[in-house]
Amino acid sequence: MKWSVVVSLAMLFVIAPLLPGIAAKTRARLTGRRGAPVLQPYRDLARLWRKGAVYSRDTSRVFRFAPIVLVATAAFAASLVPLDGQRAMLSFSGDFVAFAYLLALGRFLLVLAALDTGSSFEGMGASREVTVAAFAEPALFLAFVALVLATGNLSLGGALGGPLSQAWPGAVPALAMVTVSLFLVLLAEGSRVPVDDPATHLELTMIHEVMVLDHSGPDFAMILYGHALKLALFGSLLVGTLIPRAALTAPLAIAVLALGLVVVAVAVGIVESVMARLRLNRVPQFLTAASALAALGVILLLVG
Amino acid sequence: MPRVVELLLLLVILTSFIVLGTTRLSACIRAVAVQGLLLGLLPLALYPGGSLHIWGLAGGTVLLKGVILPRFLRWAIREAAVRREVEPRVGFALSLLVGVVAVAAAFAISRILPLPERERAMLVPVALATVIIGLFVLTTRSKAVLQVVGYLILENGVYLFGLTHVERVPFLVEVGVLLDVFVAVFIMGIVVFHINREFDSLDSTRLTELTD
Amino acid sequence: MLLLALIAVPALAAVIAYARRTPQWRATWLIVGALLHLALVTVAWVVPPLPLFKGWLALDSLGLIVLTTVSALFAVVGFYAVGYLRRESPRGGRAFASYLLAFLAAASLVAVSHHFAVLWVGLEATTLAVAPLIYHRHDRRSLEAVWKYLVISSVGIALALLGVFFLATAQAGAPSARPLVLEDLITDAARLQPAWLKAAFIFLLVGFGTKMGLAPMHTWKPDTYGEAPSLVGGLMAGALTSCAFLGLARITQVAVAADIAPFVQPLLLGFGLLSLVVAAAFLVGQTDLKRLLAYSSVEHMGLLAIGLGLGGVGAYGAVLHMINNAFVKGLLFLAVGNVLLPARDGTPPGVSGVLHRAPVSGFLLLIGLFAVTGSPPFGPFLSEFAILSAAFHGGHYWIAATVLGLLAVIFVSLGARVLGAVYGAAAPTGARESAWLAAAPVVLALVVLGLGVFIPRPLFQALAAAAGTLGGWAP
Amino acid sequence: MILFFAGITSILLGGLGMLVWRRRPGLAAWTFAVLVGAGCALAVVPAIQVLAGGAAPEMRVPAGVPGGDWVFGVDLLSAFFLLLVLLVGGASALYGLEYLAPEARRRPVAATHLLTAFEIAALALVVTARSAMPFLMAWEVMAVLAYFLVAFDSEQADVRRAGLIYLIGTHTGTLVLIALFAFWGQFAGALSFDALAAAAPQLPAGGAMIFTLALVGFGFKAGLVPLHFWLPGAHGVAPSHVSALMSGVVIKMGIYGLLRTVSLVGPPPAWWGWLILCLGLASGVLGVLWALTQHDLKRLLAYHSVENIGIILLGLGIGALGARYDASMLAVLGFAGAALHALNHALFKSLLFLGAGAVQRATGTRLIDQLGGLERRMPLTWAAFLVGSVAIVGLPPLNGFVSEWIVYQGLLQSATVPPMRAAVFAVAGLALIGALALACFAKVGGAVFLGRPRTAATERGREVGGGLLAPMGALAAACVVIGVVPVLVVTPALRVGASIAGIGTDSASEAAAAVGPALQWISFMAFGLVAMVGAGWWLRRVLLRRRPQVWTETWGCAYARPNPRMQYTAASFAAPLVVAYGTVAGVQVTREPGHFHTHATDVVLDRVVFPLWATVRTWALTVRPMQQGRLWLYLLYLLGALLVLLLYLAFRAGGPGS
Repeated sequence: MKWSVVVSLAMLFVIAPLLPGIAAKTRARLTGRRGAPVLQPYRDLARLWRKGAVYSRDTSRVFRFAPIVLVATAAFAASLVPLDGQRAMLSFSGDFVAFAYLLALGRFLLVLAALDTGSSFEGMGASREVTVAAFAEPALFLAFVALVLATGNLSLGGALGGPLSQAWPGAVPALAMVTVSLFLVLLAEGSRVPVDDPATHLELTMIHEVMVLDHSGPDFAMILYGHALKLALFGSLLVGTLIPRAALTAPLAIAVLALGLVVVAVAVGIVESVMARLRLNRVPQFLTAASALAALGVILLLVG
Repeated sequence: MPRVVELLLLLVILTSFIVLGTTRLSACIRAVAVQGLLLGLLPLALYPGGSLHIWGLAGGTVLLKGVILPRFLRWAIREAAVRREVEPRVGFALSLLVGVVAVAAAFAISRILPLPERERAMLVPVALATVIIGLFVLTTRSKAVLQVVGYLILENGVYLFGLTHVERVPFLVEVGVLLDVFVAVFIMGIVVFHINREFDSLDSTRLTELTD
Repeated sequence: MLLLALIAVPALAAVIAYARRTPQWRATWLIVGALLHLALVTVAWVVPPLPLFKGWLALDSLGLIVLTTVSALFAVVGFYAVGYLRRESPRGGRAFASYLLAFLAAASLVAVSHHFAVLWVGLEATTLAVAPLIYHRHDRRSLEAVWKYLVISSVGIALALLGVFFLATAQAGAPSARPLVLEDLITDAARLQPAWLKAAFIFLLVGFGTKMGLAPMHTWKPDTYGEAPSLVGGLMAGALTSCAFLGLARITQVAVAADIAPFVQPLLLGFGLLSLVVAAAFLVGQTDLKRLLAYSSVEHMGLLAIGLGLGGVGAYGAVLHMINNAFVKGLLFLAVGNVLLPARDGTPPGVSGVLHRAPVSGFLLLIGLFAVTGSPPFGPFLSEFAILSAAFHGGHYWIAATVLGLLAVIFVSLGARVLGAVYGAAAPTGARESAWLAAAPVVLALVVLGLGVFIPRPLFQALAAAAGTLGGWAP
Repeated sequence: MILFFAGITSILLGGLGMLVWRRRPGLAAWTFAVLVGAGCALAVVPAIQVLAGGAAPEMRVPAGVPGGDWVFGVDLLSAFFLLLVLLVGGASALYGLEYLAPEARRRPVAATHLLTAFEIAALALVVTARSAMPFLMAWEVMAVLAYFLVAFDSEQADVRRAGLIYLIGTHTGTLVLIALFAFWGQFAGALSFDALAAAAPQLPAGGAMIFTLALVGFGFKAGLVPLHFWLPGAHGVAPSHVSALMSGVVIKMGIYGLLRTVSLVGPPPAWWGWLILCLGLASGVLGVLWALTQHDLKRLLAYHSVENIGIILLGLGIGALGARYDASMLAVLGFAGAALHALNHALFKSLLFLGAGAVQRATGTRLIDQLGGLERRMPLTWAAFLVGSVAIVGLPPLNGFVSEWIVYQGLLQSATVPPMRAAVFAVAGLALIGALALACFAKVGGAVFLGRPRTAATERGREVGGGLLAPMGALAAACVVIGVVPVLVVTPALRVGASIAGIGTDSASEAAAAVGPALQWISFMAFGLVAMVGAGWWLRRVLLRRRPQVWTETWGCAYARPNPRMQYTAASFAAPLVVAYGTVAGVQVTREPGHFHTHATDVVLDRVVFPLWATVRTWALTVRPMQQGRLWLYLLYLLGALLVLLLYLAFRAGGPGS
């Protein structure tokens, strides 16, 4: 296994928490506030990591397993993405499915954990989480289909690694649409505005935040980290689709990825500052739009 | 002697008409009795100097259709303390009209049919007419006894047709047929008797308990 | 000689049974007569009997099949009757056994007669023999039932007689032939006058159809079966209809021989389908169990007619279905009888919980339900399969589709009612089911199941031969 | 074959033992357990041999009825389904022993066990029968016995109703199957499958008729939308081990039938493949949506059977299209995916039903919103149920993922075959199905096992006995093993797929070579995942060892005293999705202040089947006046008939034959 794969993976693990920080900072700046320092997430993680834990009497093992599973699945999903631009650590035909379903496993456990507390708020959050996911999933898969059609390759590593660069010239509009829909999916999966608002303070309007209300200490740290990692993953998918880096040398590719991720984070921050959060019953339409875009891309690729 | 035959056949039709036209039960039964006698005579007229077969047939017919069955029917209605009118579902005049039409139709039909022997040509239409009249009586008369009468007329019609080739249908069968008719009417009579007892009426329209 | 014995034995037994004073003896003679008859039939399978009276009486494979069916069913019903007579002694019960035996004699006459007039006589005799049995309860309902039965079937049979005479007339073209004898009719079928033959067929169809209970001549059936004691109902639905079917099959044989099949086929198919439709319509939401069975019988008569009409494998299917129908109907009527015995008068609409009250009968009802609706592995499945294959083979897809649709509707109706009766809350009643009464339907159930998984070789050959004479063949 | 029949005999004997020793339940139970277990073990041997590459045994029995010899045999397809039948059947039967024990006082339990044993035998015969007659017989016996098993609680009206609806559904299907073979038989000399297959080329329109009839007939059994209307009721009210048997095995016979038809006739017409694909999507999406609206745990599981049948059909459709367009790889993948998912679904669905049964035993209710907090009270059941849930949602590292992954493979690869590229859109559908299933089982797991008990009865719930846990454990183990070492079953499944597509095993090995590395990676991933989670758990223990751990109330957002009734109900949990997709699924949602309600009745049943029957009924009742008891009318009918015939005579007198 080439060193670059390991390094790129490590890089992702390291900078993952940075992205929420950047997003928040951008948002604060654009709304005329100074905002928390970019490295704030690292501090939070460190603090939480050192804390003890508070558990509800109603909770069970599921509640304590969930954070671990979340991180583990995110990490494995990361190993399927060709971060150095050429190859992924794990790559097999149809690993798209594995990618999506690993993240789903993490979500499943997290939702169960939320229901485990028996708190109506967390139940509500869990319910919204699965709803959002149910609408985001088709969009994601359609994007994958588009990549398969564009590259004729059935694995993330293969598709994003090699042939995509050749595919772009032929299919600019299609792939552009796919990129956009991937971005929308990223906003949803990363529980960002306009789907969710990490900065809100009213439980009734939260989705992800309210779902993890009861977690504390290291557990909560893992959840935060896992969530950031998820964001980074979708970010790297986005970057990988937009900027095929197979041609570049490994270090350059990794650097481009890091830069791209930062850009994505900034973009997220900009969206958050210019858009308002959607009413919950509008979220499905938003994500259906994402699916529609991806589907359009697929159609274009089919006929073209 | 075709003349006699035709005369007898005309009489048969007339008796049927009587059944159609009369208002009194007893008259109907008498008419059927007469019809039975006529049927008994017909073989002799058809096959002059007939064999034992013919005589036996004639005798049996006269005995059963002319004597026993009418007697029996009278017995069956004797206890009935109800009015003896016919009360048809179709008026007498119309019934008679139907009778006439039936005869006409019968003749028309037998025109089409390839008939066996010409000299008995009239036998077939009369038979058909009788059959039709019998069915008509069966369906339009509400009194149980009259339905038996109708059945008898129907049977007579069939029997008339049977006469077209007595020599083809052997004696034994004729006897079997006669016996069956006899038993059938016999049982019907018993049932009529019971109907009288159960319902104090001969009116079979009361028998409408069994429905879906 | 054997042929004569087949008729004489039950007749004699009837007389003796009537002469006997005690019910025990009458029951005994009923059994004796039935078993002797069955024995004679068995002999007839081994040594084919010679024709009698210049071929008026003869036993071909078709007749033999009908005869066997009737005889076997009668034997079982006879045993049941013994238990029945112990349970309740019908008024005029003295003659009960005799009437039954007389019916057997008449049915045998039908089965062995190759002369249409004789066949007619026998058929009429069967009609008359069962009439008193229907009326045994001597109340208004049974009175009405027997009255309608008598009038309708007598009219029908009278028309059949006319048909017989027409047939004789049609034969005028062949003076050398023995009049109305089946063999001769078939051998010089070519010289029959088609017009008269067709007329004869029509009248015989109506006449025998009335006795079979083909719609729209079926109207007496629900009333009669509903009121008659269930064993009589079983005998009528099983044996009497088989005799009537034999009559129809006979004239069909002539028609096939005279190749007027194109004329005959639509009639049979039409009546068959109409019967199916009517049966389905009246089965929907039917609550009275016996009337239910009556309409189911109409349905199966329709299937028989369709089988005959389709020809080919259908003929085989029809004959086989005749056998199956006889035993299944027997089974169902006896089972229902056991269920209803406690409730003397007709069917209380809300029969339910049989399975708790009378487990055996309940179980038998279930078997009967699945058998009568043509589910594998019961006998009727095989015959209905054959009929269906014939429909497909003849390219009558729409007929096949209609039949299947109607069968589905019929299954829903039957299933809803019978299962409703079998399951559910048990109506409190102390009636225990006696071994006598339970044994008979069990035997029938075994027969039905047996015929579903195994058709003995001789029977199959007989079926094939019978189908052959009906212009068909065996699969 | 000897082994097979020996096994079947032993199973039947086990059933009969129940009857023989009904006075001595203990002994009866032992004989039942031993004989049935041994029987399943024996009969499964030939299946495994064949799947391992052994020769396919066959046996001819001279038939007692027309239609040619009765042939029984175990080829790859049979073997695969035989495996499924015997594994799940055995587990359910054994589970039944203890499950029904409490009922013994009130009901003829022995009879039920007897029927269960016979049902298993019938199922085994269905998949091994090689000619139409024994097939149809075994088929109907299977269906009818299943009815009796469903009607176990026949005192309750709803059970009787559900049973009747099931019976109607299945019998209608059987009628269609009878038509199928009656039609097919016209082109073949005999009714043995070989003869039928040989006659396939003569079939008109490429066997369009056959495929249509098969789709309807077998579709009723498989419970694909819209022929599923009988399924939720029947599987809901049956005793749980029966539900497991039915949902796990019996409905798979429909799939078996479809696969068998394809393998006999050969590549089906393209429209059929597309139709199957669409039906698969419809069944999958609608099934899971309807499941979301359910309040009854077992009805919910039943609707998930509809969903999974949909997933199976997706595979089947891809296989059919692949076979039609000579894309051997796709054909193999599709059929293999279908077969494999059938097996997996059998495992985890029966596992889930058995778990539901345990819950019902422990708490006496199936209503989701009355349960809760059972994780503490019945941890082992919960563990098993969780395994089942993760599997059915199709998540790694369990078996559900493997088969869904293969189906995905097929769908994605259809992009490489021009005529069937449109099939790739099904990927989105399958993704949606997966996400919705996740939501649904989050709801179930959360509402039933997690949080706090919602009723006193649930509060009292205790873990069930070993007799119930052991079968669940076995099934769960099977799910895990397949998920972690998929190659065990995928390779045989691929060979099965090749045999269905009627192409040599070389293409199977080709496909195996194609998916081989992926399978290794999947195993690796599974192990890695387990290892990582384990490591994480250990790390967490280390971290928290000497740190304060506070145990307190759930944080109610500053609300002091939360109580169980305040928990989010399952209905509310599903609400957003139900509302969003309600129109698609035809589900009515009613909101009153403080009360939220979703209708859990079946849409097809209410909007199609019942109205249809009502129409038939009204038509039927319109002719009732015919039978008014008026004799003269009856005679008029007779005369009318005669008259009509005479007219016919008059017209046809000049016709043919005169």
